[in-house]
Amino acid sequence: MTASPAWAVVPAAALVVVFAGAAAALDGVLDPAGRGRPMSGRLGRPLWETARLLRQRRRTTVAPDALLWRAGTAGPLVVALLMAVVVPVGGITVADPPVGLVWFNALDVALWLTVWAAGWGANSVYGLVSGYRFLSQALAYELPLMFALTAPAVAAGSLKIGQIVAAQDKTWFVVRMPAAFLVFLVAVAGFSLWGPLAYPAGRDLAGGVLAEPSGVDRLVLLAGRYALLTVGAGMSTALFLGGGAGPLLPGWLWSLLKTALVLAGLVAVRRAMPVLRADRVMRLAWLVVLPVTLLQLLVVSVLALGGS
Amino acid sequence: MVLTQLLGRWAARRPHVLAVAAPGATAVRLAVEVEMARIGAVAATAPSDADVLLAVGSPGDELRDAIDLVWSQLPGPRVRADIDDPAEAGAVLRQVVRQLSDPQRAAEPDRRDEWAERAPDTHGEDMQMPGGLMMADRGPDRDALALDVLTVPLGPVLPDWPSGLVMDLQVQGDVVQQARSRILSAATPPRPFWDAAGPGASRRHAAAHLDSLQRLLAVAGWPGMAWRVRRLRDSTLTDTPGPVLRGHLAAIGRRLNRSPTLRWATDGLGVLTAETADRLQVSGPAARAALEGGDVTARWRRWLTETDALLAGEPAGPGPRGRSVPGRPASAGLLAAADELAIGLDLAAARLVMASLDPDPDQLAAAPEPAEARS
Amino acid sequence: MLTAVFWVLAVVAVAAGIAVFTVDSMARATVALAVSFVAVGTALLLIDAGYLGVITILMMLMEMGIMAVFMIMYMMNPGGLMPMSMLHNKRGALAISIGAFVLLAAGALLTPWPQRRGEPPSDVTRALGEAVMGSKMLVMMSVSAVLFATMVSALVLATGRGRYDGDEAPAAEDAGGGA
Amino acid sequence: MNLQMFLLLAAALFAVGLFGALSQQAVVMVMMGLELMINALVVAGAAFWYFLTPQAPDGQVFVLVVLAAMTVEMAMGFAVTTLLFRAKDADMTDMAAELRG
Repeated sequence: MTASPAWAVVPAAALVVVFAGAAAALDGVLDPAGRGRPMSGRLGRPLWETARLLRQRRRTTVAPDALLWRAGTAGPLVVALLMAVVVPVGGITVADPPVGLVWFNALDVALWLTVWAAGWGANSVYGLVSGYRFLSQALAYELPLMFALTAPAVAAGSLKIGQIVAAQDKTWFVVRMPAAFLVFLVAVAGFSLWGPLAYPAGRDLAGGVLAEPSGVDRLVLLAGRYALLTVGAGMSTALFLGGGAGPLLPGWLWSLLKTALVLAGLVAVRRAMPVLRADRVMRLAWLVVLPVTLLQLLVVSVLALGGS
Repeated sequence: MVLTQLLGRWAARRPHVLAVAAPGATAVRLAVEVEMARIGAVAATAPSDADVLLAVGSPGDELRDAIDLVWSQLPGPRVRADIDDPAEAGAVLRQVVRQLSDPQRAAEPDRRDEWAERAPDTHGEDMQMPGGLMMADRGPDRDALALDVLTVPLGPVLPDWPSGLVMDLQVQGDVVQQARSRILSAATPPRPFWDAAGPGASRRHAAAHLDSLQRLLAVAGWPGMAWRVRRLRDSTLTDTPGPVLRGHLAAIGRRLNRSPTLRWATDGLGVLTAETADRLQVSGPAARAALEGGDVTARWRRWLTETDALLAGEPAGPGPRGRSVPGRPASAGLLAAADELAIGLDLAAARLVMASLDPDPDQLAAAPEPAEARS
Repeated sequence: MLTAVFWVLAVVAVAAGIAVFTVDSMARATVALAVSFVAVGTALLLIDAGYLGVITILMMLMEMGIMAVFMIMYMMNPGGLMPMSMLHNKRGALAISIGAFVLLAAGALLTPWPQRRGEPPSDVTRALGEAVMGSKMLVMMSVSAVLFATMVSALVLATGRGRYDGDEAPAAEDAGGGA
Repeated sequence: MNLQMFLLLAAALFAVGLFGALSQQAVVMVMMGLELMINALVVAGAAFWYFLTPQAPDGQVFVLVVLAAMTVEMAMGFAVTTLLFRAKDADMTDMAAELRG
């Protein structure tokens, strides 16, 4: 794994933005409301929305905490870009620190405060409630996520993402730890406020964290959601799907292909089911998912001991 | 300049429309929804999300004030229009979108959020609160912590919410402690759209159930499915043959019944027992569902079954919401039940319960309001 | 270069720390404390303590998230809409803490610290992991026992009525939803 | 960078935390002061490890233990606050003083 010079953050960020835009376009294509309309109109949805939001004014509310509000709305996008720093594309990565996996984890925890602040700052009931919805949902998915992240680290014997990818040269980790892979994807949906875990951005609360921001603020928040999905998909490729491993094609292309595939799956899942309330998610997470993830970790550890 | 025009054109390709319907404007609302789908407009989730504000039907004074307040909250560029005739929905919407793409709109002279800056009236000689806001009061709760109680009105402007309904809630965090619902009046006493009698009544009642179902699915956060049901509702009101409709309905029913996540969201929620239904004079599908478990799941299943029977040609009952007696429309009992069942639930669950009972505002705004509700 | 980065982080950490006690709003105080921890965690990254730095950031952000819940539950005026001071005995506290700083700083600067012995191992995190799982296993076991005891006693203290006694405890599992 | 710089940072954080812990009324705010003081310990511990005995892992282990202590402090703090709040409706230290005896 080659670490890149500092300017590599620019193409990395551009890649995230392109993929996030593609995810938004795919979401437009899958939306049944667009059925019967020309494909160009459906594919262009991210463009129309961006134009709309760029033209729109930013608004204020009664006695907002403007500082926390603006920082919170920008937060998800910033977090996604910081996460992207350690996500490898083929053999290339912006940085491959020895604790890359913990870096990823710490950043997803950073979303706890930013999403909460985005809800809190607007000083509206919907925002406030949605901020707390996110925290309660995060309490449900975070611990399983941590153990799901631990599994590949244990199997590879390293917290360095480059080494985790390298350890999958024989078998991809998804074969050895399917449960961890699944939990990871669900958690990605969770911290991206996406699909069945879009509870903090629920329509029943007029959009939740999205209830108050408009214009550029809204654009940044929406882009942040898609960017988080993208980075999550990229990370799942590196941790569980062998990174750039694959025949014929160059490694970076394999990485991008796998990422696109996972991302498409994440986008599609939104159409397949309703949103889950946090109390239900909490019960499932602590009573079922957490034991399963721990069991998975045990299996992986035993395998790792046997292998060494 | 070219860029502004391009932005304007692009922005108007997918306008976000906030349609606020008055009670009694169901026919106009349905026409607006059809036209919005035709031009590719999206239903806005909140004032912050909207480019266009449509006042649908003829709202009474209080609802008119609410619409004015919402108008001041639209970020802009923004357009506002009134629609009171189903036939003109298409023309109005197209005109509105033309106005929206006008670059002049974007240059609305430096509008400020007056609504956010003005201090609401403070009552009497209470302490002057910052921004004119009241501090939260405290009250007992289930964990004996006496936390802050907030008084929050849900509605009248909320996505997938019965027209003109206001549910005044007292919440601690997001747990409802008290709920009291009322319907804002319309300018003219409305004729309930769904309560048709005569030859077309079965179709009309089936469409009423489908309208309720699409609202429930939207509240449950399943917009794609809600969209399918909405389409089915609209074709039910046309002369599409019954067997075709039943085929679509069966497909939808299979998806819903097989969705563990939907079952999970609605099972055991908001149980309306037969006794309570009796006491509150609830009849119709909600009362019949009370015999099958009485939870939200039982109610949406009941809608599916009864819609299918109605489409198969079964004669229509007294009304989609049940039997109304003079002075007490069927929806009055549903509204009372929603208030009772909401207590102790979080906001999301309370909204699901309301959607699963789905009182018809047309009926309620038509009825003379009881004297005590005025005080 | 690194030194300059360190000083910037140090100033941010201390300034955010001071902000915790000077801003009106509890929400901002919580976030300020989080910022202080993030700055300290980043400073640790400068001295090869990668794992410690990142884990500090991780744990403290999580803690501040939880803190946000409690703060709004219990505090009057968490948003700081009413300007008010929550200080008491400000002057005494200020004197004591300035005294403490002078003492500690003098100690830090004047003590003849011993020379550095050896270089950090090439993989610091691995060394830490091996220590925790090997020579320092006992420490970690006692820490985990303490953590477990804390969890139990915190629950016992915070729960008003027993979960399993008396009239059916209403919906124990929706504690999160009802925050 | 050298040890003295890190220790200065630690001293400053400790002093700020001490000020908070001594001057604040709300229990939650006092806890924030304690957190800041522990934060200072983290800085000092890591600095001692890196600048004095980088070979031995003890310094790092110490910091880990401190972090664990911080969590314990927080958890117990919240539990006690909840208890106080329910029992006496107090979230201020002055009011809690009456609970003695």
